[in-house]
Order: sequence, then C-alpha cells, then structure tokens
Amino acid sequence: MARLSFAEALVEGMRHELRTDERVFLMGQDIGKMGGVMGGSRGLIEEFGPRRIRETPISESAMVGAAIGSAMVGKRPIVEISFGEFLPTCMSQIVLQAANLHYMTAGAVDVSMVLRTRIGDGPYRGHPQCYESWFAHVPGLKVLMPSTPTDARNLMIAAIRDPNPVIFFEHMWLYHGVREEVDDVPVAATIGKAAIRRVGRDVTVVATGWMVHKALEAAETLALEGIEVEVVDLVSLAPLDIDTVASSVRRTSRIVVAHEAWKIGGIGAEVTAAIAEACFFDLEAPPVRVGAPHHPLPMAKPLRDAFVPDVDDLLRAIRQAMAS
Amino acid sequence: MARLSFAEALVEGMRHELRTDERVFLMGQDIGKMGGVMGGSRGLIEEFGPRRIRETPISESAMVGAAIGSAMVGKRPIVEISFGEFLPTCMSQIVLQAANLHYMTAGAVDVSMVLRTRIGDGPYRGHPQCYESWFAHVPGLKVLMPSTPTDARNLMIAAIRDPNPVIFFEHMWLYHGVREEVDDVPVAATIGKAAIRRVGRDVTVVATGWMVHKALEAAETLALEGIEVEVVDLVSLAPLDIDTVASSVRRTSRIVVAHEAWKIGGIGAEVTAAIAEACFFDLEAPPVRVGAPHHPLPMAKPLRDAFVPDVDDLLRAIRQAMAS
Amino acid sequence: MSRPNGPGTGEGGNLGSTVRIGLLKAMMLSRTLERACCELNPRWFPAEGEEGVIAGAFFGLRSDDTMAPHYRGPFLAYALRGANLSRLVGQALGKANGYARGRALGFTGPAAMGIVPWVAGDLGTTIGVATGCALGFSYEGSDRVTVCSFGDGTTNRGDFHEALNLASVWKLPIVYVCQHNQYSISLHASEVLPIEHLSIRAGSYGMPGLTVDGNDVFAVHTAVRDAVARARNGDGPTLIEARSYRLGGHWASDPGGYRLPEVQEAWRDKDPIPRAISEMVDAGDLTQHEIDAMWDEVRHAVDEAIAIAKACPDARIEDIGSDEVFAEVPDGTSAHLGARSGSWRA
Amino acid sequence: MSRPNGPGTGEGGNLGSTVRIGLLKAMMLSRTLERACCELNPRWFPAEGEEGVIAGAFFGLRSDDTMAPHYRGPFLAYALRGANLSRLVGQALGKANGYARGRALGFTGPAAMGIVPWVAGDLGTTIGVATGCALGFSYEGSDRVTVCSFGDGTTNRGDFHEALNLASVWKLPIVYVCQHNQYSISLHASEVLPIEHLSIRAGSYGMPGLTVDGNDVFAVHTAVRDAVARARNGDGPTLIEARSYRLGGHWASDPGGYRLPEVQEAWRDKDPIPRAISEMVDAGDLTQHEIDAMWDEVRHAVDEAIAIAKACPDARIEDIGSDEVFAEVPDGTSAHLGARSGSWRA
Ligand SMILES: Cc1ncc(C[n+]2csc(CCOP(=O)(O)OP(=O)(O)O)c2C)c(N)n1
Ligand SMILES: Cc1ncc(C[n+]2csc(CCOP(=O)(O)OP(=O)(O)O)c2C)c(N)n1
Ligand SMILES: [Mg+2]
Ligand SMILES: [Mg+2]
Repeated sequence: MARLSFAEALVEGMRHELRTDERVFLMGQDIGKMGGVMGGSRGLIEEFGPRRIRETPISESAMVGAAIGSAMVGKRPIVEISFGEFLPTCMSQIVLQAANLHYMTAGAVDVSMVLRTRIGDGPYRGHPQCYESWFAHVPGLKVLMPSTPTDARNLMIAAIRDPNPVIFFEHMWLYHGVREEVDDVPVAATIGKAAIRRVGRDVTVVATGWMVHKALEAAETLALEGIEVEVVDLVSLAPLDIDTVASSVRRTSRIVVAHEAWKIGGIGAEVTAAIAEACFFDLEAPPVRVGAPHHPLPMAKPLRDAFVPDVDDLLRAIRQAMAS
Repeated sequence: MARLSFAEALVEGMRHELRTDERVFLMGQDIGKMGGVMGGSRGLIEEFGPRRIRETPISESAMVGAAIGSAMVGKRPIVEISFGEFLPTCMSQIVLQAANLHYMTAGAVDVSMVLRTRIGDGPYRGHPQCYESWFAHVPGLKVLMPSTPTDARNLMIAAIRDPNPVIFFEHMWLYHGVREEVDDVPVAATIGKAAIRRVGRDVTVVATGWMVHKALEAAETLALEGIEVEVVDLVSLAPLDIDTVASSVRRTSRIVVAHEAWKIGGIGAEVTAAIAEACFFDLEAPPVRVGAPHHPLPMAKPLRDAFVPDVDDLLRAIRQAMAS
Repeated sequence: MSRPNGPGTGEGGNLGSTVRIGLLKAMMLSRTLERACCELNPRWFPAEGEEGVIAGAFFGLRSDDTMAPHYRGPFLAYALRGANLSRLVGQALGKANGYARGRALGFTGPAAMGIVPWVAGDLGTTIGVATGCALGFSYEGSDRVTVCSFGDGTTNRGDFHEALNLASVWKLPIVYVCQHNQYSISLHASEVLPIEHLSIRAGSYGMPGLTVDGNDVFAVHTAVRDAVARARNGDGPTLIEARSYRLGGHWASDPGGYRLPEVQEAWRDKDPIPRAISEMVDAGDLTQHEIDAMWDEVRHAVDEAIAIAKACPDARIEDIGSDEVFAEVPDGTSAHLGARSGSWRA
Repeated sequence: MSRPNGPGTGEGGNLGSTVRIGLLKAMMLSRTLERACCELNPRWFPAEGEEGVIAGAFFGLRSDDTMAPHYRGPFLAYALRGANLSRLVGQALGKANGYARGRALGFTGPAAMGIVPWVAGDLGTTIGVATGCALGFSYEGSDRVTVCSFGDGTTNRGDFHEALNLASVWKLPIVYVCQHNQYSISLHASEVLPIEHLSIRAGSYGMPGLTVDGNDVFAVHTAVRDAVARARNGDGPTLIEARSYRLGGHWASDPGGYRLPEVQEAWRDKDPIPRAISEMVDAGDLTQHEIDAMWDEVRHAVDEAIAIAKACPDARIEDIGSDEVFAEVPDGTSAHLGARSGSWRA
C-alpha cells in the first residue's frame, strides 16, 4: 500500500496503462520536461519519451481532433486540456465528433480516447471553470469526476481501456490536497457507478469532486447533533447512476445535491429532477440544491472563497432539508 | 395588422431597429443576395446595403468576437450563426468573453449584441442541435426562444436594444410553419417573462419553441376529456421566470416540462428542480419531463420524426401526471 | 495558373494509360452517381464540374490509407474504396440500407473502410480528425497516409489552421486538398478570402503548397500522388489547392441567382470530363467507342444501384435507439452500467 | 534579422528625441512596475526582456484608439492610457482598489479607457474581440485604430487565423503585434511552430507582415507607427512579429529548468533597456545624469503605488454579487425582470 496524493494516483493510472498497452499515449501542453501542469504527468517523459508523451501547440481543437482520429485508427490517446476553461475552444470536436462517431456510423468505429482536464478552485488560482453539466447533456460521452486517489487511479485505468470517449475531470484542490493509502494492485474501476462514502439514515447528500469532502466534513459536524448524513459521491456524471441515489433517498427521504459549478443548470438540476420524478412519494421534504451563485467566477482570493460553496453552505442546506 | 410568418416577423424586428438605430448592423453567412438562410434576412440587403448587412467568411469564432468588440465600442451588432450546430465552434467567445465582460470589468463596458441562430427540427433537415441549456447555465447571457411571430418580432427588438449579450434561438419549424396577425406597431417585449398561452386548472405544461404548439394541440385533445391544461411558454430561458411557472403550479398542483433538446441535462431539468424546491408541498404528483431520448440526433426523416418528442409523447406525459 | 510554392500542372503525360483510364472512369462514375442523387434529393450538394479534383485526389490510394473527403462529391471516394453503390444511393434517399442505417447525414462514408465519416455538419472539424488518423499512422511507424479534402470556404475556419500547424510540427503523413470551387454557398471567394491562392497558406505551416488546375484531373492526380509519396516517405504534409468551379447550385434545387449565367457557361466549357476525354482520344489512349462503353457501364451500375436502393424500405425507427450510443466495454476491462434508458423514446 | 515581407528594422533614427525619450521611459516604467508585481505575487507573469516590444507597440496611440495588450506586461499599456499605478498594483495583489474590484484576473485592463480587458484566461479569443473593436471603428467611418498584441504560442490558436482573415477581408484598422519571446510556458517555439518567422503568416491573409528586432524599441515603434498610419488611412491590417526573449520564468516563481542558463545569459546581454540607453547617450539625446533621474522618477512612482496598494483592503466580498451581471436596461426599451436571486450566495 502506497500513500498517494490525488495527482500521483492519476499519474500512476496513466503509467500503468502506458506500460502495458503500446497503443496508449498522452498529448498536451507542458506535460514533459516541465513535469506536467501542476505535476499532473510528473515522471512520464523520463520513462516513456517524447513519442508517447507528446507536447502540443496551443491548439486545443486540433489536439482533440488528433485524439479522435488516432483513436479511430486503433490508438488509445489521452489528450490533456490543461484547464477546463479551455474546453469551450474545442467543443465541436467533443460534442459533434467524439460523441457522435460510434452511434452515427452504426457502430463501425470506436473512439477510445480520454480527455483529461483540471477544474475547480484550488491552490492554483486560474482557469477553474466547471462546465461538466454541458457534457452530461450530450449523449455519447462518459463523464467522470473522481474525488479520491483510489478512484483517480482506477478510473483513469478504466477510462483508458474504455472504447468510448471519456471526459475526465480532475479537481485542482484535490490534486495535492488529499492523500490516501492506495492498494498496490491497480484495477480498472467500474464506470457508471456512484459511491456511498458515508452511510446515514436521515438525509442523502449527493456531491461531486471537492464537495464530497466538504459533505463528509458537514456530516461529521451534524453527527454531533444526532443527524446522520448519507454521502453519495456521484463519481460518474454520465452515465448517471441515479439508481444508487434513488435507493439512498428511499431510505432517508431527504436530499441535498451539491456541486461547485453554478447551481442553475448544473448537474444538480438533473439529479434533483430525476429524483423528484423517481422518488416523489418517498421524499418528506423539498430537495435542496447547493451550487455557485449565478454570476461569473471572480478571481481575487477572498471573492473566490466567497463564491465557492463551502461547508457552511452545506450545513445550511442540510438543516433546511431536515427542517420540513 | 399584418399576417406574418415567424421568419417575416423576425425580419420585421431587425428592419425596425436597422431603420431607427444607425448603430445596428447584421453579420452572417449568406444573409445578403441569397435572401438569407431560410429567408431569415430577406429584403434587408436591398434596403440597407452591404455595410450594414455584412457577409462573413466561415469563421464563427471571429464573427462572435467581431460582434463583441464592436459592441464594446458602442455598436449594436446582430451576429447570425446560421445553425445551432455551429455554436460549439464559438463557445469561448460566447461564454468567456460576451458573458463575462460587463461583470468582470465591474460594469465598465456593455456588450450589447444579439446572437441569433436556428435550431430544432423543421422543413430543413440539417444542423438542428438544441444546446440552449448550456447557455442558461452560464451567468451573463440572456437566452430567448420565442414561439410566436409577435414574440419573434418584439423580442428581437428588445434583444437588439438590450445592453447585454442575448442568445436568440429561432426554431426552424416555426419559421414558415406558423403565421399570426401581428400588431402594426412594433414594441420592445419584456425580456425575462414567461407567457401563459392557455389557461387551465388541472395541470401545468411548461414548454419551449415548437413544443409550445404541440402542447396547445395536446391541450385541445385533453379538453375533450375534461382535462384542462395550462400551457406556459418559457420564452426566456435566462433569466428564467420561475415565478410564473411556480404560480401556475400552485394552482394546478401538477407539472409536465417539455422541450425538443435531450431530456437529460436540458432546461427542463432546471425547471423541474426549481419547481420541486419551490412548490414541493403544492405538487400532488411527481413532475414529468419530456425531451429527446439520450442518443445522438439521427438524420433520416423517419428517424428524426421518431426522435423529436411529439404530441403523443406529451399526451402520455400529461396523462401520467394526472394519474397519481 | 500560378504556382506559388512548388511544382505545378500539366504533368498528365507522366501517368500511365491505366491510371489515366481509371481517372476518367472515376470522373464518369462521380458525374453519374451525383447527378442521380441530385435528381432523387433536391437537397443534395452537386459536385458537377469538380470531378477532376475528387477523382484526382482519391484515386490510387492503398486500402489501408484513410480518406477524409469533402462533403461535396464524396461518394466517388467511397466507391473507390469499395463501397456498395446501392447502399450509397440509399443514404442519399434516407433508406435503411445506407451504411449508417439512416443515422448520419446522407453523404457520410462507410467508416469501417477507413473513411472519416460525416457525423455532423460543422465544417472544418473533420480536418482535425483526419489529421488524427495521420497521427495514428505516424505513431505506429507505418507508411499509411491520409488524404483529406475540404472546400475553399472551409479554410477560413480556425480548425483548418490548427490542424495544418499540428500536422507540420509532427510531420504527419497527410495530404490536404482544397477543393476550390470559388463559392461558399452564395458567397464568392473574393468576398471572404483576401488572397487569390490558398496554396500560399501552406507557408504559414512550413509545408509545401501548390496550386493546380482542378479541371485537369491528371494534374491533380500527379500532384496528390507526389504528395502522398512524400507523406509515405516520412516527409510530412502538403497542401494542394485544386481550382475548379461549382457548375450546379449549392444544393440541387438552389436557383443560384447570386451569380452570372455567362460565367457559369464559360466554366461549363472547361468541364474536366470532356477535357480528359479529348486529351485521351488525341493521345490514342481510348477510342470514342470505348468511351461510350465506359459511360454505358457506369450508367448501368448507377441505374442498378438506384433500383435496389429505391426498393429498400425507408430508414426504420428500430434502427435508432440507445444501442451503439456506446461501444461495449470488453469483459475484464471495466464493468459498465450502460445508458440509463434502454429504449429509444424518452 | 530577416524581413520576409515589408520594411524592417533600424529606423530608430527616424524618431524624434521626444519620442525616443518617451519610449525609454516607458520601458523603464514597465521594468520597474512588473518587477514589483513579480516580487509581490509569485504567480505574476514576468515581462522582463520584452519591454521593447510592449513599449514600441503601445506608445503614442491616440486616446480614442483601443489597445488589446498581451497578458505578459500589459500594465505599461494601461499606464500609457492614463491608468492609476496604485490601482494596477492593487490588481496584482487582489486588492479592492483594482479596476475590476478583484473580479477579473490581476492583469486585466481598465476597459473604460478603451482597453480590451482580460476577463478570462483562454488565449486567442481576445484577438477576435480586438478585431471587433476595429470593425466598430471601420463601421463608424472614423480613423480610430486598434493595436493588439499576443504571444508567439497564441498564433497557433484557430482564433488567430479567423480574426486576421476577417480583418483583412474587411480591411479593418488594426495592427497585430506578435510579442515573440520564443516560449509558450516550457515549450520552445521550435517545438510547436514549424516556421521560423511568424510574419510569414500575414501572407495567408494578404496583409503586410514584417519581422522586427523586438529588443530594438525604436525599430518596433517605427514599424507599429507606420502600420498604425496605414490602418488610420483605411489601408487595412498589418502583422508585426517582434522577436525578443522571456528573461524570467513563465511565472515569477517558475524555476525554468527547461532551458539553458547560457542562452538566458546571452539574451540578458541584449536587454532592450541598456541598449536603448547606450544608443541615446551616444546620440546625445540624454546624459547619464538624466537617465539616473528618469530611473529615480519611475521608481518613486512605483514605490508610491505599492505603498498605496498595500494599504488598501483586500477585495471585499461585498464587491461580488449579482449586480452588474447584466447592464441595466434603460427605461422605455424593455422592461426587465433581472436575475432571479438578488444576493451573491446561492
Ligand atoms: C462551421 C460551419 N459554418 C457554416 C456552415 C454552413 N455551410 C454549409 S456548406 C457551406 C459552404 C462551404 O463552402 P466550401 O468550404 O467552399 O465548400 P463548398 O460548399 O463550396 O463545396 C456553409 C457555409 C457549416 N456547415 N459549418
Ligand atoms: C486556449 C489556451 N490554452 C492554453 C493556455 C495555457 N497557457 C497559459 S500561458 C501559455 C503560454 C502562452 O504562450 P505565448 O502565447 O507565447 O505567450 P507568452 O506566455 O510566451 O508570453 C499557455 C499555454 C491558455 N491560457 N489558453
Ligand atoms: Mg467552395
Ligand atoms: Mg511566447
């Protein structure tokens, strides 16, 4: 058992596949001799060299196109878009090419690619936009957002092996902010499954990324007051494992959905709507959503801190869900 | 009172503002001597000439950038992206520049631009992608989708006069598919208000674009069975007039939300979630959503017809809402 | 014809008679097949007049190369790869026998045959995908190549710029062919392109660029053949501007009121097919009789394809659905829950 | 220094003494201000070594022109436009006195002064916005111009291509200046650019392109001044590649282990500021004493700005919120419901 940071676990996952599958390679900016953006590919250039760890120009759309095309001829590219803020520059490739190819050709080609990108607030104060709900709206994409080092490694392995395009969101605060004992034997995780991170009978909190950790913190606090919070980590935004959420809600009768993206139109809207449809008669209180306020994301640290939903916001939301 | 098609009404709205405000101009592909894409700018080149009706290269990102910059220096550009399918090619300009500029400069500049685009299934079988929920997720954009010729004209006028970026979705089936007597005096409509298209006490159907007309058709059918459907046309997806929806639901206790975009992650998810939060104790039955099934949009006519939600889907959904 | 940057036109004499006959027949097939599609579907995009570019670009590739043809006239490329004509016509008609079972646009290609298919209508993006195919070939160290064509108007998309730059940085085995027909729907090139010769854009990427007469099929093919050889040899990409003219409308039913009939007529006189025929007859490659027989053969093949396609059922709603939204995950890689709803109707 | 396409370097003698002194002082201000920002903020982007390009590009514009400076070293452009130094330093520090009240990135500009501000971090998109400003000027028939600068790496973005093409098609009054510092973060230009001279890219748009020595502030300014005159005169856009070198890291705390110290040292010897000083002292424009006084003045101004900025409160959470998400709709145009929630916290 090695104690790995989230970033180290991501690199471990890629390293494992690079070692075992010659078809796998990584493309991105500053992924080589600089050690990767935020250390996100540290050590790979030394082991695999510039053919497999490929530095690219600032051409995000061509980078994703290059990943798609090489996947179509049988490679297993990982393309790194340094930050989620740059996804809008390559949307056509993602939603019109990668997402459509398998279906529109009636299954004639696979697009086995991983698009990894960094999102969310964190030690690095730049480019944190969280557009993940856009991708969950578009059929043909798998959308992952791990919250633990174990998932980071094992889902990365699964994403690389998956014959479909996978958008892999890496939360920047988690990068160097969480460490965990990770089993020495890497395995491919199951894509499309939510994880229950804490069992509780009173209220279900569904969260993604860093918010999972904040939810666990809130749960600790509320446990002292006798409120038992069940924390569900979505992990996969597409396919969305609404069954796991629904069966939790059937037990607790209450739901709070929390993410760092803007509340309006975020993935929390889909989870809340799906639960309102599926568990209407199980719910004892209105669902509560937590998300960023509806204004652009400010940059100065105090403003950023105020913008990003925190443990207090969660506590308030959970108490509101418990109130009625 | 002139009897105008939806497309004619759109052109009337632009013509009115082009006549009265020298700052207004239109940019796009094939908007001039061809008569506009699907007749969407017919007659304007003859009256206003190539300085104000500007043909552009196939450079959607530059087109939107050009609109933003010219708006910043005081112009009132309308930029036409021929079809919604091309929005992914210019997302950065829309969500990172247009949406952010006013807020991020603490109000120092306005971006008074209209981005008009055609979406939805219709007589023209191409490019119908409905990505409107992406834009409703991003603060700083106003997002409109009229469903009647009167709204088409009067909202276009309001959008042009609005000092903010407005994304204006024009449904292709409506273009030549609906006609209406339109008052001779053009007025600027109020942006941000939903419209109750039919009053009913039993169930609220919230719809957008062409689905509004299908909902009215379904309502006729159900009226024969004694079910009185209230039809709310969202009109504005951002700002979202959830108050009008909520007060309708408080009267009917039941809600169906319908749109042509994919159900998962569509604007219906936001409306459903917001109503579940706001009207939980008013609802007597689970909300029901109608939207496209979760696979890419097929192209052959029979497949397209099967893909796009129709009156039968609405009838089924409304009956489901009435059942419990 | 100007040649900003590299060798030029008029090398048709270089080509052996078999190749020349093959090119002619390819043009004949394209003309016949596309005319049929235009008659059957008023929204078809006519390629008439541009057959020299299409045949010249895609003839003679190896079966393990990839092709990424422009949306105007791509059926010839698919046919050269072995696609079944009745399935292609079926696509134009929205029939169930199309390669994509009616899911994709009618002009999409059989992807399994090494074709970059049209799965969406956003111009320019396929240039990036085609470049990715070439990356795959370069990565595996093979000598496979990609030929990618696109319209003159499409070279104004950012994706054109990014893809060509990347291909040059990585010296990828790809040949870019601009099917320059002087129009983007109603807009003449002079309205949207600030330069006369698109081949000059190659200079921005440090790759060879050349302009050829697109109505001279032999010139186009010679240029592409040489560029393919360079690419196979590891010498990187080439941009070829093949200048032609769109004799028809943007779509079959487009009255094209935005242009002058006399210009159109002048270009009709430069039709690449009669031109190749007269060159070949003069050179003694073929007799008029043999040419008539070639037309007959091509017409017969297309007529048969139309008959089969027409007899096919329309695309069937059973063929849409959530199957194939995702490729199946092989056992032992990762369990997989799949899409939430099993049926095609929400 | 090569000059692919147009006039070149070494015309500093053309410039009057006042302009030369102004340019030198601008470089001194940039050096001092940016060094201070680097000391105060380890994530600042050092412009040291590139002052010749920045001063040369933005000096001497009219107050009704627009400026769209690159994110590396833009404070000088803002200062030339009259921005308050303490408010700029405040931005670098995330203080409440910044022009954007802490909302935007620290290097954003005071938009009200005709600056294209940095409201996001996606490189390339501002080139399109700047081009739009020039469209506005062209549309209104005025003789206002826009000067827009960007990095060498940014020229690989599709937005660069689309914007320059559009500017040329419409003959817009804009001057594009590539602040070529040979790096995109850790990547040397040779790794991501298949050409030596970016000015050649002007050829793709039929606009003049020229390469100048970016460490010769007089050469840069002469080239930009001439291009501005062309643009004002209605003769359209120009692309100027000004070649320099990034002496510091990508950000202030970047150890820059990806490059050779000896190359860095060689470029240190080409520092544009001592170079301009020695030319000016030789030409008799200034004495060493006057130069010392200029440094003192600049340092004093920056020290004062730092002191004021440091004393300011941090950006205040009262300054975020839903106000100014939208500009208010004036009465009589359209009633308006506004954003749904009035408070900044969801
Ligand atoms: C990104 C994008 N913008 C606009 C369109 C609409 N459109 C379809 S065909 C066409 C003209 C294309 O011109 P060109 O590339 O020269 O090809 P041609 O039609 O002449 O063969 C346009 C503008 C599109 N399909 N994609
Ligand atoms: C679209 C986009 N991709 C990637 C980045 C990450 N990034 C920030 S600065 C930078 C290097 C830019 O290089 P250049 O344009 O030469 O400017 P320089 O930093 O050298 O001044 C990169 C890649 C970005 N900001 N935007
Ligand atoms: Mg064309
Ligand atoms: Mg640089």
